[in-house]
Parts: sequence; structure tokens; C-alpha cells
Amino acid sequence: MKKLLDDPAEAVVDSLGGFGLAHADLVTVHLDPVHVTRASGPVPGKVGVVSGGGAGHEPLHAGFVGDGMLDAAVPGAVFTSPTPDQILPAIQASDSGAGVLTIVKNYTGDVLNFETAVELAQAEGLQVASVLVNDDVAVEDSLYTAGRRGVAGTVAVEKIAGAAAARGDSLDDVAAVAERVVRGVRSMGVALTACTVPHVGRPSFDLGEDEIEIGIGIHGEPGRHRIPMGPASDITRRLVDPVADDLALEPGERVLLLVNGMGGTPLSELYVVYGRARELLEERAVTVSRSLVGNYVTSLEMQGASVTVLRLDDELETLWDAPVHTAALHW
Amino acid sequence: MKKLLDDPAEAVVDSLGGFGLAHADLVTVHLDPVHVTRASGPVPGKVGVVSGGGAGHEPLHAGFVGDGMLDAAVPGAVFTSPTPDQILPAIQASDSGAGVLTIVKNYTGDVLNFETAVELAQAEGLQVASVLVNDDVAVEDSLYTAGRRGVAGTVAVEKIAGAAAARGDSLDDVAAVAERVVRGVRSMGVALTACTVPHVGRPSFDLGEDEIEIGIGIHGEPGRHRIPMGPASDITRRLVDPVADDLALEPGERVLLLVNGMGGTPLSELYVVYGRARELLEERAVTVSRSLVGNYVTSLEMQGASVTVLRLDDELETLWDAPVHTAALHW
Amino acid sequence: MGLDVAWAERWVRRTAERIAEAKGELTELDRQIGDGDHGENLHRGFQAVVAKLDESGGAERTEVGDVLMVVATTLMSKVGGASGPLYGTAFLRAAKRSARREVDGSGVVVLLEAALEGVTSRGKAEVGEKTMVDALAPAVEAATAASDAGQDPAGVLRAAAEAAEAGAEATVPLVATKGRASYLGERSAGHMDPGSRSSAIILRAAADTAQDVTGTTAP
Amino acid sequence: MGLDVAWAERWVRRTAERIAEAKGELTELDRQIGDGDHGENLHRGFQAVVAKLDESGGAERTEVGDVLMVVATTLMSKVGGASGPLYGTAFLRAAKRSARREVDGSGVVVLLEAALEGVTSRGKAEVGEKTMVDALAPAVEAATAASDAGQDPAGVLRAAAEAAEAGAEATVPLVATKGRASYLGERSAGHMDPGSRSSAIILRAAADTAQDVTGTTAP
Ligand SMILES: Nc1ncnc2c1ncn2[C@@H]1O[C@H](COP(=O)(O)OP(=O)(O)O)[C@@H](O)[C@H]1O
Ligand SMILES: Nc1ncnc2c1ncn2[C@@H]1O[C@H](COP(=O)(O)OP(=O)(O)O)[C@@H](O)[C@H]1O
Ligand SMILES: [Mg+2]
Ligand SMILES: [Mg+2]
Ligand SMILES: [Mg+2]
Ligand SMILES: [Mg+2]
Repeated sequence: MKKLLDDPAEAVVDSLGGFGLAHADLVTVHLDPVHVTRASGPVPGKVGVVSGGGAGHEPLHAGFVGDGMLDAAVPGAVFTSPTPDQILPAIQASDSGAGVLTIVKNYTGDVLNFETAVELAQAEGLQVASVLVNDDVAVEDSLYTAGRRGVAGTVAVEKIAGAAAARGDSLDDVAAVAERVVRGVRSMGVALTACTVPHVGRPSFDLGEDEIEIGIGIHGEPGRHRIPMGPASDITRRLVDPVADDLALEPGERVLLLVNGMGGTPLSELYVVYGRARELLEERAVTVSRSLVGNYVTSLEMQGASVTVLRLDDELETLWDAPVHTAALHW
Repeated sequence: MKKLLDDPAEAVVDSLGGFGLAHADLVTVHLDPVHVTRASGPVPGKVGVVSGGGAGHEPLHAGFVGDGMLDAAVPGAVFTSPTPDQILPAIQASDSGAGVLTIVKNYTGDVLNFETAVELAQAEGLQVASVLVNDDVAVEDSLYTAGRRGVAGTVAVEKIAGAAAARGDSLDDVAAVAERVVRGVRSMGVALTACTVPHVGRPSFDLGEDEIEIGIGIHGEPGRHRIPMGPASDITRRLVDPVADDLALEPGERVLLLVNGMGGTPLSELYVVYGRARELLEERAVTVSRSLVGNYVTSLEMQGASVTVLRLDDELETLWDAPVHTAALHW
Repeated sequence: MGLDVAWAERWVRRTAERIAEAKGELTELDRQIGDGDHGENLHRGFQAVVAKLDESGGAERTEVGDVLMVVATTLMSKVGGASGPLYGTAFLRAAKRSARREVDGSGVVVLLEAALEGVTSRGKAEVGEKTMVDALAPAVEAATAASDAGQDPAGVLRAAAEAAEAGAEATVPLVATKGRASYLGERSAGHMDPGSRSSAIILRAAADTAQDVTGTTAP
Repeated sequence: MGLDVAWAERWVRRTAERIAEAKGELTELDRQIGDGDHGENLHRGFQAVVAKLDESGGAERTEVGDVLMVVATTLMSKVGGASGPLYGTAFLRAAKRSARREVDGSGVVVLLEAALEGVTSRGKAEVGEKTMVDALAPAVEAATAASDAGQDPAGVLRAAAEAAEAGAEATVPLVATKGRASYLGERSAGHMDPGSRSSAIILRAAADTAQDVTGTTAP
């Protein structure tokens, strides 16, 4: 394992330290317990928006703290959800009296830890609502799983909920629009290589030189099945089809298309996948009216990509287009 | 070799196709010959700013086409400079009558091909000036080399020259400020892994599991020397010291610190390096007044990073802060 | 002879040692069907528990539940992931049911039942879903039988540990339907669930320290 | 017997074949001390040259220089990198000095001198800097000697090719001071310069086709 780190056990804290210095105008990094808040503090009258989860997915979530998106982010250890004692101060620091929405990716650990923190915050008299992101169509949402996972679609939920909060929506309304994004967003990912968790020191799974994993999550877990490596067009089809089918996209609909890198794949390849994905959607007479291509919800240095599609309407387009001013998303 | 590509020979064109679709509001991608121009065409009265070079360094250069930075970019084949017949139309399309500055990284191929194109453009009566970026301190600038290479410092040159052009400077003035950036910017890089050029199919060099290359360029060429893998602090010192020494930074000076990823290194590690680099500069009583951390001048999927330092003054800070609106740099 | 606060503290410290030894094994199990952090998570948590016990001194702890409460709050705030809140709740509920100076055989059963109830109330898993419940549920059953048969606390814990170990082994062929491993579907079969293994380790540490403390010899 | 436009076209087509065969070898040489694209660069260029020759038909080409001019402009616009403008200029200058129907032995020398002069005027490299100049310069010298000794064009080209091959071999121990390989400093020693190797291939193709065309047998 070769990583630009000092003590692997301190990797998250060291990285956050650098992040805080590089973006001191945007964020304040707290180390005990670890959480990240907006440098400017809560905006009076605005609903606070908080998210968090295991580290290793950078720029998610801390990279999205700032005007028009998150008020606070709570990183856990690598691939491990944060604890309630980290989440609680993030919620408290984001509350200006208008209440706080927590955006939680659907993993048992994240759900349990956020649940506890939200209970504690509510016990203190704070108004807190929660929304669960579960966009990964690789996992069936059935009795036989912990439910679909939250993956790259989280960016869309955080952006749009943040924009709704910024325009002054009430907690109920921010939660409602976030729920609407959750209902309309689906993702599917592929890994070309595994990733290596710093304190583990070995790849999270073993993959042959000519094999890829389809339906991976963002925690280095293996995917749903392993297939031989093929051209980008074929791989992209295996990502787009289940997403579009699950959303039951109809001709004439318009969507946001997000091609997300897993961390180790060059931007140039992500644009190849984007081009193919767009063709496939256009074959279905679906219009791609908004796009995002880059590394937003990563899995350390994993090579691979995911395709996320969000069904859009006028309101969601307006909220997506609204100004955002964070380390990783800016317009 | 596993890459999200179809035909490796078409990788550059396929990727540009996706790029053009994703950013149709910003750029127009031309395929015959290959070059990228601003969607809105040249700005009347504004000096045009054009850059280019081999592909494989994305988002450089096409990702920097837009308001406040480049008017056109010319990508060659992977790691191969573009040809004069590509560069010439890019220059022509960027000229509004106020002349054009070409920003060229110092490689024999880029220099020769841009030279020819500039001669052809001048023969047509266009006013064209050129600036050569050579920030890589890994290479000695001596009789015994082709001179220092242009690497990540190119981003600073393009951003600042673009801002000077946007505020209405004359061609001479834009060229002069670009030269000033070139004189004040230095970089040094490290590779943890090699990269694989698509049509080659094998890593560009062979590196042991515990070795790293110090002083690498951005074309997968081996570095100046190979050392055992060590902690980020040690590696960062080997990047910062030669850069700061070569610039002869004095206590009290202020700088831009750019920690650039080579493409395959997670953002979290870049922030670790950034934090260490900043400490080292502060030990020299140098103030980091501007920062940039991310993958800007990459080498395909190489793991590694480079540290770039630019000596700042009021004017350069103002130009750095000026609005920029491109696919990869936005504020 | 009952188990007291000294036993509880020895149990917890022994657990921290055993988890440290098994860190690699647990990580490897979690790497196979999860995300490879279970060993690190519990190690971080139990090291923090030991530090907390060290720094606060033993004076103010008089009941078994006092020690278990330190474990509960520390795991809750240091582990994260799925196992943090689950073990945290398990120790919390167990602490509440062992607010006494001595725990006898049937007291051990009450403690274990409370722990299991804590896990299932938070995690909603049933037996057969390939989770720590598959170690804890048989442990409670075996402990109940041993207590009913009149065994002493060390014997009851030994029965629980053995059943938990067997339960962990028995997770190997199962297809997970809870937790991260459920994402793998059929591919989760053929690997032991890491949480069931760590549960067995914790119970084995309880049994071994009970034996040390009470001086009972193995049957 | 002199070399005419038919020879020139055969030479260029033969070169395209030889470069296609040597693509991997050139790429590997460039991977060692450069950026691994030299094989691909020249292959792309000469395939484009052949396509250009095919599409335009041979009717309008009457002089040796006409063919070389197609090579020059095509390499210039299709190769890029360092070798594109260098070989482009070499063929351009050679084309200008071979604007005739037949080239004899001393005409071959003139052609080669012009090519070398094109490379050095653009690239500023001298002998010993580990570049294609280390193949081309000895080639010109050997060609001059052969021509002075009264050899026919095929003989002159054979001498040039042999000298270029030896020159390429002789780049192995050199430390590069021009081009990308110069970035490696001392580490560039121990590898053959890819451009010197491709120069030797191009000249060997010229000699072989000259022999085919003129029917001269090897000495
Ligand atoms: N719903 C659940 N109920 C009971 N135990 C669970 C549940 N979900 C997960 N677990 C247990 O947690 C273990 C994984 O813990 P750990 O790896 O620390 O957390 P994470 O899965 O968040 O990475 C699993 O092996 C399983 O035994
Ligand atoms: N200044 C120069 N003069 C002569 N030949 C040069 C010079 N610089 C480079 N070369 C030749 O070009 C070859 C490399 O060509 P190529 O790999 O196609 O281009 P690039 O170096 O741009 O990748 C070198 O092997 C060398 O022979
Ligand atoms: Mg985890
Ligand atoms: Mg090249
Ligand atoms: Mg785990
Ligand atoms: Mg090369």
C-alpha cells in the first residue's frame, strides 16, 4: 500500500486539517469531536442542513459545506459512520432556530448513529427532520437486504435541499423536496480496481487483471457480480439501463446526468462514460438538461465510475441551478 | 490495462465528445482538426489566450476554456503535442483583433509545433505572442537538458493571463504578466505509481511496491531518482524544499500554494500534503495567502502529487481572485 | 460465588486484549463480506474503554453495571459503524439490568438477555440473518439451560461462550439479509459473519475471567 | 541508374510497413527514456502518408520531391510531439533539394544533407546529444564517402543505412542532453534513443527499395 499519509490511524484528522486550512474562508474544522461547520455560522432564519458518514468518499461531505448546500458535515473513520457525539454538535451548530435536516445515506451504521444523535437533539428541544438516501439500484430494496444503499445521488439531495433551505423554505418544505429528490434519483457503479483502506493495508477485494465488478458500493465492498472487462460502451449500458428502468423514465422526460468517478479514474474516462450514457438516455428520448462529471462521491483510490440519473422538473432545475459556494461545488 | 474507453486510438476524441456535451454552455469542441473554443466566440477587444499540449493531463487545458481564462485549447494525442494545423485554427478563432497569447509548456514537441503555428498565424497578419512555462525544478535548466519542463504551474499562468486579458490588458501587457508568473512559479512532483498510456497498454515505468519516484514529469516519464516509500511529511519536504529554495523565498513573502493530484490519488491525501506543505512554508515565515488543492494537471491515472508555489504580489492576487467560469475552475 | 465489579472490569480488559489479538481476523472477515473495518472499529472502541477505566480509577465503581455503563457510553461514542450503536445498546441494557454488587447464574442470564434485546431492538435482526444475533441468541438459550441446571456463573458464561462460538461458525453458510453483507446477496454465503465472531470473543473473555475470579475448574 | 518518383513512393510505403512492424520496439525504447509514444506517433504519421498517397493517385507526382513533400506535410500535421516537426522539416528540406526526376549517388547525399540540416536547424541538437542526429549525421558522412567512392545510389543509401544503424547503437551509452530523455540525466544512459532507431529504419527502407528498383545486388 502506497498512500500520501503519515500515521494511517490519523489519516482522517490530518486530511481535515489540511482541508480546513485550504478553505478557511468556507469552513471551520473541529477536532474534538470531529465535525466541520460553515465558517460563518448558522444563517439566521435558515433551516440547517447536515450530513455525514464514513470518510474515504471525499469531497463528500465536508467539500459540500458552504453557502447553498450544507451547514455542517460529520466525517467518521474511513468507511465507518460517525458517532452520535460527533453528529450532535454538528446539528446544534447548524440550528438558527428554524430546525435542521439531516441527510443520511442508508447504511445500518449511519442510520443507527444518526438516529441516536437526532433523538438527543430532539430531547434538547431542537426541531430535527431526517431524510434517508437510497439511490443504488445494485441493491434490491427488499426484505432480504438492509435496503438500497446511498451513493452518488447524495450530491443531488444535498445540493437541492441546501438550495431550498437557502431560499428560506421551512423545515417541512426542505425535507419534502429532499424526499422528492430521493424518490427521483438512482445510481449504479462499476469498479475496475479495489481500494485499500489505510489501516487495513490490503485491497478491499481481489480482482483479476481482466475482471470488473458491477454494482459496487462506495465502501470497497465487492459488487453484485463480476464480469470480464469490456469497452466503455458496454459497461456504461450496464449502468444506465438498470437506472433508467428502475426510474421508469418516459420519453420526453428531462434529467440530471451525473457521472461520478470513484477516485482513481481520470476525468478523461469519465467524459467518455458521460458521452455514452447520454447517447443511451437520448435513445430513450430522455433529455439530459443538467450534467455533472467528476469525482464527487469516491471510494478512496478505487478506479471506476457510477452513473446517477435524477428526474427533473422546473423546481428541481431551479434549485439545482441556484448558487452554491463550497470547496467542491461552485457556481 | 483496464480503462473506461472504447477504441484506445479514439480515446481523446471520445472524451472530448463527452466533454463538449457536458459543457455546451462553455465550449465548442471541433474535431477536424481537433481543438476546443469558447462557445461564445472571441470577446471583442479582448486579447485571446490559447494553450494546448498532449492529452492525458485533463482537466488541463480544455477544462480551463471559458470566461476569465482560455479562449481556446488544443489537445494532441495522449502525451503528444498537437500539430500546427490544430493550433492555427485555435489561434484564429481566439483573435478579435487585439492579438493572441499562446501559453506553451516547455517540451521540445510543444515548442516546435506551436512555433510553426505561430509563424503561420503571423504570416496571416495576426499579432501573436508566446510564453513558455517551465516551472518544474526537478529538471535543471542548463545546457545539458531541454530546459525545465512545464507542469502544474501552467494553471497559474493560464488563470492569471486569462484574468489580465479579461480586464482589457493589451497583448504586450498580458504577455508581460504571464512572464512574471512564469518567473515566480516552481513545482516538483512525486509518483507512487506509473500510468498507462491507452495505446501502449503497459505502465510507463516499473516501480516496486515500496518505491516512489521523486521529480517526475507529467508524461509518465520516470523521475530524477527513486527512493523508498515514506510518510507524507517526508515526501512533502522533498517537494517543498527544492521549490522554495529555487524561488529563494524570503521570510514575509506571500505565495499561492497549489497541491496538484496526478489523477489517481484521492483528494483526502492531497489535503494531507497540503497541510504538510503549508507547515513547511510557514516554518520559513512564508504566508500562504491563496490555495488550490485538486487534480488540475494530471498524468492519466498516475498516483502521486506535485507541489507548486507562486510568489504573489497585490496584482497577481487580484488577477488570481478575478472571476473565472470554466469547466474545471470556477469562482 | 457471584461475579462482582472486579470481574466486570477484568472481563472488559480481557476483551480489549482479545479483540486486539483478533483485530486482523475480524478485519479479514469483514473484508470478505463487508467493508473491512470491524476489527479496527472494535479495537478502537475497547482501547478507549480501557483508557476510560484507567483514567477514572475504580473507586467510584461498585456495581457490575457501573463498568458496563462505561463500556456502553464509550463504544457508543468511539466505534461508529453498525457495531458501535449495537454493542453500545447491548452494554447499556445489560448495565441497567446488572445494577448490583454481585451477579449469580440467573443474573448472568438476565444480563445476556438484556444485551440481546438491546441488539435486536436497534438492529431489527432475527436469528438466521447472518449477524451478531446468530451468536447472541444461542448464547442466551444455552445460558438459560445452564442456569436452570444449577450451574454457577462461570459455568453459565462458559455455556454461553460455547454456544456463541458454535453460532458464529453456523453463520458461514448463511446468506446475509441484514447489514452490509446483505448487499452481496448469495455471494455472502461461505464466510463467517464478523459481528457474530466478535460476540463470541466477548463472551469467551467473560467466561474465562469468571473462571479466574471464581476459581471454578472446567468440567 | 538513378532513383525516381516510383522509388520514392516505394520507399515511403516500405517505411510505413517497417514502422508498423517496429511500432512496439520504438514504443518500448521511448517508454524507457521518454514518454512511450514514439512508435505510435510515427505509425500514425506514416499510415496517414500512405492514405494520402493512395487517395491522391500518383499521376500528378513526377519528381522525387513531390513524394517527399507529401510525407513532409502529412508528418507535420499528423505526428505532433518532437518527432513530427523534426521529421516533417527533414522531409521538407529533402523535398526541396530533390525537385527532379532522377536522383543519382551524389543527389542522394544532397537529399540526406538537407534532411539532417532540417533536423538540426529546428532541434538545435549536435552529435552526441542522444537524438536522431546521432543516426543521421553519420549516415550523411558515410553516404558522402560512398558517393565519393563512386557507388551508385543504392550503394550510397546502403552505406547511409548501415552508418545510421551503427549510430543508433552508439546512442546506448550516451547521456541525453536534448529532448525528453534529457530530463532523466544520467539515468538516460544504457538505452537506445528511439528517434535514432526510427531514423535508421527509414534509411534502411530507402536502401532496400533502392536495391529492389535498381536491381543492384549487395556487395
Ligand atoms: N441490523 C443488524 N442487527 C444486528 N447486527 C448487525 C446488523 N447490521 C450489522 N450487524 C452486525 O455488525 C457487523 C458489522 O459491524 P462493523 O463492520 O463494525 O460495521 P459496518 O457494517 O458499519 O462497517 C456485522 O458483521 C453484523 O454482525
Ligand atoms: N532537439 C532535438 N533534436 C533532434 N532530435 C530530437 C530532439 N528532441 C527530441 N528528438 C528526437 O525525438 C525523439 C522522440 O520523439 P517522440 O517520442 O515522437 O516525441 P516526444 O519526445 O515529444 O514524445 C527522440 O528519441 C529524439 O531522437
Ligand atoms: Mg464500516
Ligand atoms: Mg510525446
Ligand atoms: Mg464493517
Ligand atoms: Mg515520445
